[in-house]
Amino acid sequence: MISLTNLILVFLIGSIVSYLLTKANKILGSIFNFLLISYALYVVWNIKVGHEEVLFRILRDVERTLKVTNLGKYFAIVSLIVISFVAFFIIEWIRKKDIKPAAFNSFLLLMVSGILGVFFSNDLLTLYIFWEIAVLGSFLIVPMGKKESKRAAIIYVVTSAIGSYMYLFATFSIYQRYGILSFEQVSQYLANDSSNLFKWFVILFIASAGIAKSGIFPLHTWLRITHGNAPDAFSAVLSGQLVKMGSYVLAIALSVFPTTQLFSSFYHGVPLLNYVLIWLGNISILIGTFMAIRQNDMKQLIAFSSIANGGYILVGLGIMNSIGYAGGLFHVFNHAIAAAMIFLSFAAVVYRTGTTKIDEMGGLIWRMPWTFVTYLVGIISLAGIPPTSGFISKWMIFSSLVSKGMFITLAITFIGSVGSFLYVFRPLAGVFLGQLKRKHSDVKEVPIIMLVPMLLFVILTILIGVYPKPVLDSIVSIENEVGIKAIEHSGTIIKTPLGQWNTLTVFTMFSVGFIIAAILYMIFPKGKKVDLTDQYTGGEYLYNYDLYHYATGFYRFIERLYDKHPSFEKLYEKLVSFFRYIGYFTYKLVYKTSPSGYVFWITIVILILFWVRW
Amino acid sequence: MGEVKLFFGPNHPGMHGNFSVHMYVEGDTVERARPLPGFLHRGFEKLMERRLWYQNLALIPRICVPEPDINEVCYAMAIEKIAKIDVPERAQWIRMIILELARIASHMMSFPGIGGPLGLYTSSFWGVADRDRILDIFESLTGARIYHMFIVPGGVRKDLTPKIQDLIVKTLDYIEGRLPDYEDLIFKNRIVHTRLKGIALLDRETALELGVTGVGLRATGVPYDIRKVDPYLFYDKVDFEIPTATDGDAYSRVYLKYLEIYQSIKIIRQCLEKMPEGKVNVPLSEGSALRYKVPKGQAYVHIESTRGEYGYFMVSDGGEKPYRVAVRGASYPQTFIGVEKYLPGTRIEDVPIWLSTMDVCAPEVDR
Amino acid sequence: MTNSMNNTIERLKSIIRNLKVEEIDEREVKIEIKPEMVLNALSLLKGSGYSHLSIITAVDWIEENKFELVYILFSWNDGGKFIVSTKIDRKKAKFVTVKHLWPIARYYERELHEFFGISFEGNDDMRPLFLENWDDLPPLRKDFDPMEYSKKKFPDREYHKDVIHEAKVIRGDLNG
Amino acid sequence: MTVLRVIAVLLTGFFVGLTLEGIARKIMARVQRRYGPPWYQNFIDVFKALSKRGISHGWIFDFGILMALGGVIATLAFVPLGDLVAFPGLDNIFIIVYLFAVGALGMAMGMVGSGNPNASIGVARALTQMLGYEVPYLVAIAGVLYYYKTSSVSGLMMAQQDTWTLFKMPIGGIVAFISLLGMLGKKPFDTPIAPAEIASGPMVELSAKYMGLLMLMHTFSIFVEISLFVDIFLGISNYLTFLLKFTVVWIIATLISAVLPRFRIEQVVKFYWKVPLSLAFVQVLFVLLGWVF
Amino acid sequence: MSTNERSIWEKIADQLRSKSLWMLHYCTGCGAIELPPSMTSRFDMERFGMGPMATPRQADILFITGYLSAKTLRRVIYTYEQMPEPKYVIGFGSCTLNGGIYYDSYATINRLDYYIPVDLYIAGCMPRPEALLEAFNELMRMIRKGEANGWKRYKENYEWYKQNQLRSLGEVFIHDEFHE
Repeated sequence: MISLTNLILVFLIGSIVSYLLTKANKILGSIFNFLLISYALYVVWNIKVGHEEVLFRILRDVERTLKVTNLGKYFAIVSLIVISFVAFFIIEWIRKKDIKPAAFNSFLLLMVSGILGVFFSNDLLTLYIFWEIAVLGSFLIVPMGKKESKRAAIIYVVTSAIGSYMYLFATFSIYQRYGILSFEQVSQYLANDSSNLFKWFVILFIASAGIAKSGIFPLHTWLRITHGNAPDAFSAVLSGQLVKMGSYVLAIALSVFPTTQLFSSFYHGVPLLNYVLIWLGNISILIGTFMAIRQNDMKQLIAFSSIANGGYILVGLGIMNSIGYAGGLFHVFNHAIAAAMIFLSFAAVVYRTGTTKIDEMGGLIWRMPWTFVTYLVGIISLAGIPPTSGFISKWMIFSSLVSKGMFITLAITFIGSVGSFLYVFRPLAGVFLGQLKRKHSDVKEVPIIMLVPMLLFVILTILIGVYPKPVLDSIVSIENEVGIKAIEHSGTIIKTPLGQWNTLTVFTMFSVGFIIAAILYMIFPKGKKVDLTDQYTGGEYLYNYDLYHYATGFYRFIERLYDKHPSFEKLYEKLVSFFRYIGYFTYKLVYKTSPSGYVFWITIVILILFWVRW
Repeated sequence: MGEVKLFFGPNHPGMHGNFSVHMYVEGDTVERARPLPGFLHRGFEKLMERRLWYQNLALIPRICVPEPDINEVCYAMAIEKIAKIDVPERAQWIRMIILELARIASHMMSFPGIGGPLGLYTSSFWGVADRDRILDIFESLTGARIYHMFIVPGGVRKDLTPKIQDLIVKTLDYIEGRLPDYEDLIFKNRIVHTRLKGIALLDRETALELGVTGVGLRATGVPYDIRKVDPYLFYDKVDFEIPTATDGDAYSRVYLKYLEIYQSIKIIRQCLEKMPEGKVNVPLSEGSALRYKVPKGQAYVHIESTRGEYGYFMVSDGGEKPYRVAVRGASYPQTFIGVEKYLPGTRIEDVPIWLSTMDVCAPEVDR
Repeated sequence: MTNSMNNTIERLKSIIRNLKVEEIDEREVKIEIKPEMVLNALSLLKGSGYSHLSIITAVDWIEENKFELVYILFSWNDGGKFIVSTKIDRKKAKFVTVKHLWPIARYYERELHEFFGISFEGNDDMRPLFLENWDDLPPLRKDFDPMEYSKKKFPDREYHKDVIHEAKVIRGDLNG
Repeated sequence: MTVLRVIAVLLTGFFVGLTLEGIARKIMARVQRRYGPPWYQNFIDVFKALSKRGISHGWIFDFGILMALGGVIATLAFVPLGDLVAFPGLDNIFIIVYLFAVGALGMAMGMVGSGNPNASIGVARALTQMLGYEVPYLVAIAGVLYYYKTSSVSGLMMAQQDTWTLFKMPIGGIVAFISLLGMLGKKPFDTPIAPAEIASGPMVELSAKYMGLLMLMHTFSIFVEISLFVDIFLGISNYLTFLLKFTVVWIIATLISAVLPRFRIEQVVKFYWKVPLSLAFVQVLFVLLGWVF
Repeated sequence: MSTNERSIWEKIADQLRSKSLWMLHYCTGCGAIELPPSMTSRFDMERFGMGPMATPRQADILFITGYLSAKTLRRVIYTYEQMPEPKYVIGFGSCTLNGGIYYDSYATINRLDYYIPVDLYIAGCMPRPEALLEAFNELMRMIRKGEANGWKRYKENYEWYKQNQLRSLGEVFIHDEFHE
């Protein structure tokens, strides 16, 4: 078995190999990528928990660079499943991609090496270094989407930098105060620290990296812009995996430095700090849900949904009781899979139609049925409807919120949950159902290579929905590791203080119901199949059925209620233009092109030098 | 991009009658709208030129279904104007009673009928059932429920017997007693207020410019009623008021119809009181009425129908048949310019309310 | 004739020579004028209170070979009606539009075009409105025979058995 | 035994649901001063619709209907009818509420799959309305769950030994009832199917067999929704008293809907989030403070 | 005729169909004015299980209320073809029977069963609501006995009907500037 250090090195070198291979042949390079990532998945799957390695030492004796924890392994497996499936998808997808395929493949591997490091690093500094590698890789991929996506990449990296510098600041403060950096030691020192203010500062600043990455309010604006512009298949990685890196940091900030033990209870056993974070999650859920409802660009819509689901994860993790924490972790899995599925199906749609605007499409189910199935199962999971796995995590989060008596948060999560029906239905109705546009009448289903990973996701989602034991087992081990009471489950039955439910029974009953309905359907006379253009039109004739597809302003009536909403994006735009104005002003002042300006500044500098007698 | 074409009619449940509005909708707001009339076009004006003066009596009520008597009165009055026939006084009073009863019948259908677009079916059910009582009066008077063919040039066909007068009085008492129930059901309901107020606005200048008449005009605050401005029959001899409202929205139009029922009841009661005894018709000519010829001439007669100015322009060349009859449908302006210019901007929810309170009435537009 | 109508007619006479005025009753006056003066007369009438356009219609005087165009104006102030009439040539049935004075005139003129074949300068919207697929003379012209058209297009019920099934008939207009 | 119980629940749903719908039509008719159809009219309607030869717009149209009916049948099996509980211990309120969404999603998918914009508008409205009523409903219910510390519906029913929850938490009960009207699609909350506006909305393309299956689904949904309310708020009941309470709730809902017009769709959301949601928060505040009678 | 043979299931289904007739809410002519009275409180059609339906997809009866202009006939044919089988047509008023008072009109048709199969006519102008109910009862009896099978005739003689439609209407599916 290869060591983790070597694995990361293989990826770093592999990225160069991949670049050269892809230059030679696009498909060959992608296959290489897929194989390498699958190998990594194989390695990580079999790796033992507790395994430690030293990769390098920057500060002597304060870092124990790599260690396999249950938490890290769980996140790594989820991430690598998503990335390996997407890598398989890319084999075919990359054929149509004309902007820098070689660089794309090579940066993907670079990013994976960063990701591996992040999930297995055992101290704050190593985590930071790998974090930046991952960000670098993804940052370089984002501008390869649309032509105007350079700006998106900059917004992405700036937001990420805000988070990671705050994180770095906290790291150095810890090093200055305690002289150690590894997680266990830090949590011990923090537990003994008397200064509440310092603890608040450390955890909030560390969490802020996660907040920026997983798109929690107030650093959520990058998600829409980046997702809207990133390469289509990469959006699946971005939302399915990179955002989960943020959740990982949040999980570390909240559970590895156990907030419930560090702070006193504020409300039913939830510390104030967690409460503040939960409220950030709440606001994210509201923003994500309501903004997703009004999007017309399907990728931006799901980007906003990622914000809302990031909020869910934060709420679940923030409660820090056994059910809530498990719900948060389970939601990481669910959302990673569901978002990847949805973005892959979108990538397939864009692959064939070339647009992401919902109202420019319609009726694609008649041309791309399997893509539709992927999207359908994806949204059922995303909206948290049984029998898919998405419901399990939502149910856990609801249960823990009820038992904690956090009703406002509960109401907001309900809004997020019901709101998700609304926004996921919009692409369903606009893109896949309805009237087929004439210009798309000869669109075909995507090739089999792209379908395979999509359908594997479908199977995985339903399988885990019916039999959630594998995920629950690893959650139990994580909870044991971080010292939270583990949830009770027995394969298909999950127990909470509020009651239990059996995934298998629900699935069986659903099948029975479906069979009853199907029998009723069978025994009565068969329907006459008519064309999609044989429609009720109030008795009038219509020939251009492009006009008979309702997609623009799908929820106009509810959007109207918050047309004049405050927008953080606009606020940040204003800040940007303010800084730009300042910069322009300074530029005018400093780099004035006239000679007199230079003379003026030189005089000033000389005067200052004289004045300070330097 | 993104426009959806929705159809209101002809078999759309939100459409009254056989008429079609093609709407281009974006989101839930109508962006453009086009009226498509002609589904009920029968060529009345041509058919009337092909029939004898007296034969036409059977044809004309069928121009307007909800309130056929206005056609008969218009037609009779136009002939009387050209031929300068003096109609017995009693006949004129009876005509007024018939007209006002027809007005009540039409209003009883149209103002609770707002329940259709609103989903308040109880009110429409009640309204139609109460309207049936007035149809019963017509039935006992003329023998027909809908198309009476009762008013003929030179008077009316039959006298109003005391028994029927009694029936009218009783029915009016009943309807007057029922009206407060409607007020409770419709006009005191806050949901109705939120649905109707501020919807389908038409201001005074627009209404006057378009030539909108009737309730649509009076809801904008001007008391213009042909019964007052250009009195026909004996409307200058009875005492009644013209209810007006100032908002010009759907609610005020519906409410005005409700108030007009009270005025009609008042008029009928006065008519029954003031009606003198005497003949109810004069013979038009010696010999067969079918061979009757109207002297050469032209006339325009208009009366106030439930939807506004309803007029007949009649040309006679002295022959056996009318030379030309042109009908002015009361809802012509709303139906065309209104739908085209003022329907856009309305939301889909409010389109049926718009169409029903603006009194878009297909048969009289198509003819 | 009411006073205001008298005044209006005086003013009309000042701009239009040889005005033919015919009083139909005390609040209804018919004036006949030359086609070229119609627009002036109508705007003057509109300016003096007769602003409500009741109807625009036409009469087909086939023997004179003329179309008579009729504009009926009504005043809400005194209840007076003016029937403004003018005769145009039947062969070259063409007139000017009044849609700038009354918006609804657009549709009246469209209707006249459909039913009489009169076209109006300045009103381009002359597409068929009421009839679909019309393939004959404009129907309201006197030389069009609807009976013949109906016989040609819409077969009558022939009272011998040639149809596939004779449906059951219930007499509905008698009681019961 | 489980199989028998499930069958009993489904049959009850079928017979009682259709009968009560017929009775509701009768009551509606009486309010409108007419005689009304016989009580068994809905049975005839359903089977007539099923017997006709329908029109299908492709596989998603068929699949949507099946998913809708299947989902609702599955949901119904988990609902306790008084002491008749098909799956004891598994009748979790969240499962019922969310399993119910399968039916809704299936219906929405099938209807939009027909390709008619009227159906799309209707579905968009239905989902928006769901956003309106679900939130106050679930918050009110969450107060009950928090108070009784269980989320099993039969557990909630059995916990009402001293008095009904309706009397313990009257505000929550009222909120749940108002939300129930929205779930049932009774006026003033029948905006999604407004016939005069969008030609009966989602049902616009449904014919014959599909209509029949949808009517069955509708009946079962009504049964699920009212049963939840009866179980949670109206005290312990056995099978018969359960049906009695069920009938009373249904008749009250029908009477209310007979004299109200429908809201505009955003008025629905505004109304639900203004009045019932704030009332629900008042109720949970009372529960947190222990002010429960 | 062979169209009258029914299986036992069809017989049961016909019993049900006769008791639950949904009619399309389509006012083709002036006869529509007598529909509200017969639907509402006074005559109350719903006691026979009849009710108005919003779209042709759900309707069993197409109720032609009065005269049909050629323009409306196009829509009626389109609507009729959209209805699911079995479907029944009632012609209401003399105008559908033989043109009625509009026998010489250039815009209205003279005989409905020339274009679509009619199961039952109600003569008169205007037929009373009682006549309407009588007609519905008669139609129910015909359905029960399996006599109301106009929809089968339409399928069997489709060519004949189409030919008649084309003769009178020129084209059924009009494609002009209103209908893009």
